Amino acid sequence: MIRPALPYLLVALLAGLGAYGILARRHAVLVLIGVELLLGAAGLLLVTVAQTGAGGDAGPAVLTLFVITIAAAEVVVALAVLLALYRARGHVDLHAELDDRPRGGEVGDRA
Amino acid sequence: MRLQLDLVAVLPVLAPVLAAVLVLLVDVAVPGRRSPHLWLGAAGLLGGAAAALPGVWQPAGDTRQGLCLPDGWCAYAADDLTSMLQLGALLGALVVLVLAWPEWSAAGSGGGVEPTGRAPVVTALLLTATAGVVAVPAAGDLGSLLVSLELATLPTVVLVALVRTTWAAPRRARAVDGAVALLTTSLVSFGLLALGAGFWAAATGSTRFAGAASVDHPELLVLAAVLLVAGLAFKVSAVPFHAWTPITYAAAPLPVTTYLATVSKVAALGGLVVVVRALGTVEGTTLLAIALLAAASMTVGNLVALTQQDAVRLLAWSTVAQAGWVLLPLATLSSRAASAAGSYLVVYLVATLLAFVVVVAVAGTVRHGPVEDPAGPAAATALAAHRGLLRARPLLAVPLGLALLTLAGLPPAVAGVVAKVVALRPVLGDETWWLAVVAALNVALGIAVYLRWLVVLASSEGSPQGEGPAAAAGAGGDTDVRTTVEATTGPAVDVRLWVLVGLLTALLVLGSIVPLGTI
Amino acid sequence: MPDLPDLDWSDLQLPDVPLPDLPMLDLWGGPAHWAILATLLAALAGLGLTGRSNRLGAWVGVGGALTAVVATLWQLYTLTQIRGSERELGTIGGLALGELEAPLRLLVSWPTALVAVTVAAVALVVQGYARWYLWYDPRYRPFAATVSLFTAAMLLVVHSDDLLLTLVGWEVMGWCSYLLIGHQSTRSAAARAAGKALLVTRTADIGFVLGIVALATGAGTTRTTEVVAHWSDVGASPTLTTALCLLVVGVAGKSALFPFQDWLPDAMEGPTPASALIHAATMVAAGTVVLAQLFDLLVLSGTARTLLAVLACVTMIGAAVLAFAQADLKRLLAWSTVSQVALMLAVLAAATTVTGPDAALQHLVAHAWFKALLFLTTGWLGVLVGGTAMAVVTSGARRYRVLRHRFGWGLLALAGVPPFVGFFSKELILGTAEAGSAGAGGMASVLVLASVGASAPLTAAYCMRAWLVLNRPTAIQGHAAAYHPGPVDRIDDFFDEPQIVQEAEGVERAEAAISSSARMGTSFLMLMTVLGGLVLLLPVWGPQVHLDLQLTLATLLLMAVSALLVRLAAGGVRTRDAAARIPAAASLAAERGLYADTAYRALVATPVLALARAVAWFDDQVLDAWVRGAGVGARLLGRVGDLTSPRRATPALALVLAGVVVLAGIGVMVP
Amino acid sequence: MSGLDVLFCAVALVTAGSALLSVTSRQVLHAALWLVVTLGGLAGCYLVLGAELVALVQLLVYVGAVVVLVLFALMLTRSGGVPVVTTVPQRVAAGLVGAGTTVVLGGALLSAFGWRSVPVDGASNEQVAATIFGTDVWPFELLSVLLLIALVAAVAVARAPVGGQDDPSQRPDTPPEIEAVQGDAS
Amino acid sequence: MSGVRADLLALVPDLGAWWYALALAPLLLAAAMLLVVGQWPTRPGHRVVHRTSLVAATVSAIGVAGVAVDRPVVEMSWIPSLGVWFSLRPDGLSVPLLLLTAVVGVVATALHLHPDREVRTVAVDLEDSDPTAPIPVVKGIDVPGLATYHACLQLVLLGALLAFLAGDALLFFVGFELVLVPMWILISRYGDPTSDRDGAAVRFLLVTVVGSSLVLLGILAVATATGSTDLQVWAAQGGSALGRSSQLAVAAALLVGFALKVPVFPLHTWLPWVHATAPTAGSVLLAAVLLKLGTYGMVRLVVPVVPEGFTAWAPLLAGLGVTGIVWASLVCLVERDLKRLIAWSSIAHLGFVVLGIASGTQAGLQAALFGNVAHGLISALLFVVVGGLKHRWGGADLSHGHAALREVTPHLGLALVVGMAASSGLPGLAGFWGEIGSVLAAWSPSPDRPDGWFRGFAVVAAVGGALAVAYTVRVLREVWFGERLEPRIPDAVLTERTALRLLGVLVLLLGLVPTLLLSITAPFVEGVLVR
Repeated sequence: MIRPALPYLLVALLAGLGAYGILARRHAVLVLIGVELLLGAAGLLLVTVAQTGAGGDAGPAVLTLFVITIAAAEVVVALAVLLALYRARGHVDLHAELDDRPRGGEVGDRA
Repeated sequence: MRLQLDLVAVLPVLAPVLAAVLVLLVDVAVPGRRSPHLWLGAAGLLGGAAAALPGVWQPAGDTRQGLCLPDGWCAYAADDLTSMLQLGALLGALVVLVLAWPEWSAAGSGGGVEPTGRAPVVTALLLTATAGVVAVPAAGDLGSLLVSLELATLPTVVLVALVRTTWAAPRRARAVDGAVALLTTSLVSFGLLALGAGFWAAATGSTRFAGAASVDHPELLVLAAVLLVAGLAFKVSAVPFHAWTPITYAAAPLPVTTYLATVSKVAALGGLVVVVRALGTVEGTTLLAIALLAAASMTVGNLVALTQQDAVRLLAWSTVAQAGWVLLPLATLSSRAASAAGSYLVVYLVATLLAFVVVVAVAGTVRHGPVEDPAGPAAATALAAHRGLLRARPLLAVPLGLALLTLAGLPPAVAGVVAKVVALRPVLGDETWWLAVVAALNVALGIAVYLRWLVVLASSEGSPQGEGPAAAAGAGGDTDVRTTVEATTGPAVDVRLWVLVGLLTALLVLGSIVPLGTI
Repeated sequence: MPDLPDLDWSDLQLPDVPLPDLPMLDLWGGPAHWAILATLLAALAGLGLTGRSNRLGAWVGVGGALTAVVATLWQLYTLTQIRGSERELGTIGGLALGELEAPLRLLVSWPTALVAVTVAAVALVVQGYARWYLWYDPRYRPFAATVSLFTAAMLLVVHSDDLLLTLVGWEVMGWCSYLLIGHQSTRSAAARAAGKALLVTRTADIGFVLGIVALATGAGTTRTTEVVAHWSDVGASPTLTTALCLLVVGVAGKSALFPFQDWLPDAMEGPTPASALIHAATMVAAGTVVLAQLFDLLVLSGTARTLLAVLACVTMIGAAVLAFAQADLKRLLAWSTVSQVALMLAVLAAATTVTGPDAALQHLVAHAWFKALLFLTTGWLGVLVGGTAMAVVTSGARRYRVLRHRFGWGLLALAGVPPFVGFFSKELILGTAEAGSAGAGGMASVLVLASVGASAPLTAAYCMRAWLVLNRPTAIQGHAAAYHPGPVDRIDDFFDEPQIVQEAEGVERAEAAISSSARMGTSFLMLMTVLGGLVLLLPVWGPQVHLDLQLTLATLLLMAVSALLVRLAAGGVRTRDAAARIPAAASLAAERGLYADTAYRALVATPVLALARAVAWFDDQVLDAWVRGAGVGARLLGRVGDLTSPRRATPALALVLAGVVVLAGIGVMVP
Repeated sequence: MSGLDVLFCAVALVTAGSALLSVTSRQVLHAALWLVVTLGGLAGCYLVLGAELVALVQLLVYVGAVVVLVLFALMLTRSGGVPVVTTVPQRVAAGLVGAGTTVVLGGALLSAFGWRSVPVDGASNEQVAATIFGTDVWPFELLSVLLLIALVAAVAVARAPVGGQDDPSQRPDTPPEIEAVQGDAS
Repeated sequence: MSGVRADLLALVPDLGAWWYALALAPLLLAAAMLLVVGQWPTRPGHRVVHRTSLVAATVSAIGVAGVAVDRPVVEMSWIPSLGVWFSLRPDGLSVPLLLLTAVVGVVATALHLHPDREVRTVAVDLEDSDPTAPIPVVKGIDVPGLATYHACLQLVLLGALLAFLAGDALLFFVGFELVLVPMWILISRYGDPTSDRDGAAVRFLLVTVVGSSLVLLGILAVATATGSTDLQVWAAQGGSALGRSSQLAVAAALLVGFALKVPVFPLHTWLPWVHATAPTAGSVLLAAVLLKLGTYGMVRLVVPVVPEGFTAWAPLLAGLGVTGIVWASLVCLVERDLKRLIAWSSIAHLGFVVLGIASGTQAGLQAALFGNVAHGLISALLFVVVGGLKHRWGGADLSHGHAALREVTPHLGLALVVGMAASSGLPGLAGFWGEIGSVLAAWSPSPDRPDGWFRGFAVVAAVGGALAVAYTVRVLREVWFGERLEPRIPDAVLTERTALRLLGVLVLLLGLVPTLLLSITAPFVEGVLVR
């Protein structure tokens, strides 16, 4: 017997921390860590459901595995892109401007 | 439990995947070639399209199923709407491939092979992404949905970053920036999607979409739906998940932008349709979230598009606005709404493809001018580059005008009008008046957006409208005129582009004379 | 006072004359159709078909009027053959207006038929006269066409048995008067007078329109007889009173009653034939016709009657006084018209169901003859002496003998001297008013009686004054050179184009310069000022009026006294103009219509224009500003959106996450 | 509270604490290491919940592969050339969003499931295996494609000349690009 | 009479649905041809273009006449998935408007397009003007883009005909919107360059589109409730498929949408500017045809379809209508630009139409429909005159010195007088019956309307009628009267004269024999309001 409320609380907490991590960090890899926390929360949620509420259906558990694997694939591509970013810009700062559109300028013609 | 494989049904997905694998294998076997990969890719996409085609005409309610369990559930099920979306995605991808053909088959700097062996990689990426897109709307469970969605997203990130080595270095660096913008958003969105999947499972106890007729925790289901929608909405560029759109669109190579603006949306909408259909079977749930997203998207998208001075950015924001229209019918969570959204998306797809093809063609003519453009890369796609296009190249301007009118929903582009009708109908059936009024006002706002472009197209050259879009390119005011003048005598547009323009225009004209309505 | 025998009007009436049995022609439509259509088609043809030929235009115009005269005369005859002496006719068929019946029918009865004859005859005379008067006018053809249209409109009003048709004729007359008064459009005074006439009458017509609307909708039909029947059944009601008061206001506008009186003297800017037409038989008298048609309702509403009586009496007296002080013969006649028309309307207010409204129509007919005569003669004189100012026309009747009788008879008729036609009609009016005040007429009748009594000597006074001036012996003309008649163009043939110009030398030649048809027309009118009395005595009129001979004598006495006083006052004035005794300031004020024009400007025109400016400003600066603001605002918002849309990854992610939290929150909170 | 509850609380505390540290640590490397602890803790949670297979995969894939990758990336990017700490307002905002997430998700979950105890009755490993390779073979195969293409893509991007500071043309010794215009169809 | 009429009608060949081909195909073909021709390297001369266009419009007008007589019905499934039919079903409501469109179409295509002229910025100085100076040319000449211009005219006509013919709500909507783009081109490319034509064109398009999208909302709401887009079905159901609140909402959306198009106060501010800017033919079409789409829509899509909702809004609508009458008439008293002034007067007249519709009685509806057509003819006439004057004067500003029209251009002058007289409701001309009918109807509205309010409206409308005379007097005094003969301007050329005669005769005919029109619309009105 277990109280599912506990893992659910942890899910909420991890998700919140993940969100905080994503928003509070400048370093791209650290933002990635936030995302991992978010995914961890999702995994925990799925596992909890699989173990306490799915009535023996293996679906949620398998979904956890899929999420973990997808996350791995994502991380691979993400890190490759971040490396490229680092090579291109010399930093992995997510506070750097990504867009080069002009600021201000002409307002379009009348509406 | 025995799984009933039915590979013919799954062929629309398998064909591009197989082509992708073949491309990689051919690259291993015969390195250094460029064109064969593209031909293979085209074949794979065509094969997929051919496989999806029969599904379009199946009677309503029937599905082409694959990978079914004895209890009737299928991991892959494509009804007519799904097939239509798949067909659209595959053909759209084909258009993108043709659009990218010269670039992807071109030699690298110094005339040799691109150091990355770019042609096979980008082709494979395009094919797998398309396979993912095609798989999404047919997904029968959360797992398939998540995986195929990621399959549709990850390669596009890389496609944005993988640009030609002959490009100027700053421009290539910008492409990486664009990729980062897309990447971060997609990562976070996937996190949300995963959370949503978890909530879905928590609410229904199952990871399958079918059979959720009764739920123990409807509020969890709503939460799950919100999270799933949020995770999907970034792909369709709905506000507030849209921020990557203008950045990435402007940074990516034009064909990739085209892909993101068209084919990618099919995945997003496919996912939404799957979710909405699953929700629709549950009694008494409404999804205010989608309504809010739709309203915000079209309003913000149109307002901001109103001030853009660059064709690609304008199209980016118009994509945002159109995302609102795609989402609009889904707010009612009915299966009719799903087909309405699908139908709208198909029209949007054709019109946007056509617009991008013309933008590419115009940019090509500007690019070949002998003047090196100090105004930067924006000049080729600036609205100012389209000044006087109606006189200079009516055969490009008229299709573009038709595409824009379709997006705006104004006759003579009846296809666009009917699409708007289709999108609005469910909302009014539901009597969600506030949403309907917002949508109605956005019709006007949208027309204002596309009208700006049309005005530029129709304006006579050298007309004294100095304060208009002519100043778009900032410092390059003089250059604009020069490049535009070049355009009139500039190089001929590639035959492939003409074919694309012709075909897409024919589609729109046909759709205007005999509108499809809902699928 | 000696005891005089009691006399009823019916005692005076002519005996029934057996008429020969003429064959009834089976023509398409009725004579009323022919009269109206002929003039209408003459108007359209005159505008559209005559090309550049004045002669053709004249043919068309005169032909139309002639047809109308013949048709109306024929109509008189047919009426004798019809039992009940009424004839109904359809027109273009009923209007399909759903709940509201609008049969658009015509109705002819004896009084209206007689009025119609008068109208048509005056119109014919005016057409003939205008051909001469506007011989050299490049715009003779439009003028003739307009006169035709005017006639058609008046005939329509006279014959109308439908409030809508009445309104049609009513409004068309207003417009025609605009065109006629503004005929000499290069003169700004004419343009102004034309506009003023149209505006003042049309403003009053708001009341007319609303009155008609109220009556028609209440009855569910626009057919006048049915409207009358319906409201008579209903009896006096606030709606009826309102409607009638509104109608009275409208009539007051067209008939130049106070406070709308000022447009009419200004209308003298029009050519004299136009003045004759407007003043004699048509527009200003139309109100009389309409109110006579609705008389059965008018008697039901004391308020409306009182209103009409007050307006008419004020106008009657005031206009007569003003007429006396005018320094221009035409304006004198104009004011006299105002006064006389008020007289017609006053009798309508004074009449009761016993007496009926016929006295008003009889005076209308009488007035038509002598006023047309006076105007046309004045115009003739004006041509001869080069103006109609009192100072210019002095001795006119002496110098041009041919005019002497015309003026004399006309003025006598106007003053109401027996045996001229004016005498009969005035007596009828007095009788009606007296019957009213003695009977069920109430206050209105008393008021009218008093006013009519007062106006009679006033009328006599200005007639005397005019006559004295016109008839001043040439011997005492101090400086004849000033009045020496200029060269007068001579017209030989009515059927000629204006090409022969011969200078007339001497008075006789000058007199001969008038065309024979114009001269014949005025002669005919002159004749009618006498014979018209016989028309009034026809047995077809229905007033049951008791004639008070004492009153008649008293009135005549008063008139004589006032004429004598005028003669005395004129003595010693070089021009024999009694009005010269009036203080200059008062005289000036009278000439300017007691500054009514200034009052119109200050009270109506200026505020309306100010309001218009305010509205235009508001429209541009407030209403349109919202629309403009929407455009600017959208672009501004877009600009803001563009500037605030994230350029960096973190804000983009923040949007995503915050968006999800908000959406999820909404999703959880709102079921 | 049952024993499992207590055990879970303990593991959960470790997980939550390390997660907190991994998002607040000022040292990039420390943060990565705290992530290892968090992910390990999660694996512990899975174990407590009775999902051994998932726990193992978590350990293998995450702690084994992902974190190593992350560490490599950190080393390659040398602390990233950026300050770790963001401005206070941003952190406050981030905290608000995080707290909001926690409240919304936690509130929804708790209100739905309450505080009651339920038996742990997860699927057996055989069932999971059967599902992966039987029922869910479709997503599984798609996943394989995803992994394949992710690898190819990662290699391609990692090797691509991305321009910017990395570009040889930016160095002074190489001639500038001739065809310096933006890319699209030619 | 009726026998003659029957004999005449028997002469009309029974072409059935082919009448539609005759009515619509020439426009489509001509438009396509002219659009293509405009791009050829060797363009045909302006005469060819002009005559092609005129012939197409004339043939189409004949076709429309045939449609009006035969009234064939065409029904083809168009968008099966939405249940939309391509159904053309003329009835008593649409036939007059179809004929109006055909006539105005011929007039509009007949008029010459003139190139942009130099702006006469300063008032003409009499001292300098030379009486022997050459009179500016007003004959047709080759203007760049003439083919496109005529193509746009054809498309506008096509869209309007389609909208009036449509028996299906969505088809109506498509026709309703089809006119926008060509009209936009007409204004922005061929409009008055001194008046910010791009801005005016955009304003026109956007305002109309806001309106039409609201209309679309209403259409779709009704369509989903009734499950059909067939207008006959809608009218037959009479709103029974919608609840009261839905009816209110639908009626509001539709009414606001159409009110923007009509336009009804206070949504009218776009009209004067657009009219002042549009080329003459554009103004003619705009006033005579496009604005009619708004009133037609009200009668077709609101009155019978959501009667309850319409009843609820009717007092407000009527109030706005009469406010518009007085408002616009007041502005006309001080407006300096003649073309704008005519545009303002349009607003006033359409106020009467709206009042008639809102009264909810047969009389009101009949009057409104009559006023609608009458205004079409009158405004077309006036815009032909004023457009010609604007071209001749080099601007339509009243405060500049102009030669008195009565002296120098009698034809134009007469047309102006007739037009202004008709516009101010002179009986015998077309404008009268609609206005008086509206006032009559407003005085005794249908029993479910607050009759106190409506009586007030009737009074205001009557005052507005008097104001109309006031501004008419003002215009005629400033333009028609007077003694100035300089600067000389040429009188109407043949095309203008023909157009003016045609319109003038029709105005007169309708004024003299209103039953011609009323008898056509009566069956429809009875069908709508007697239930």
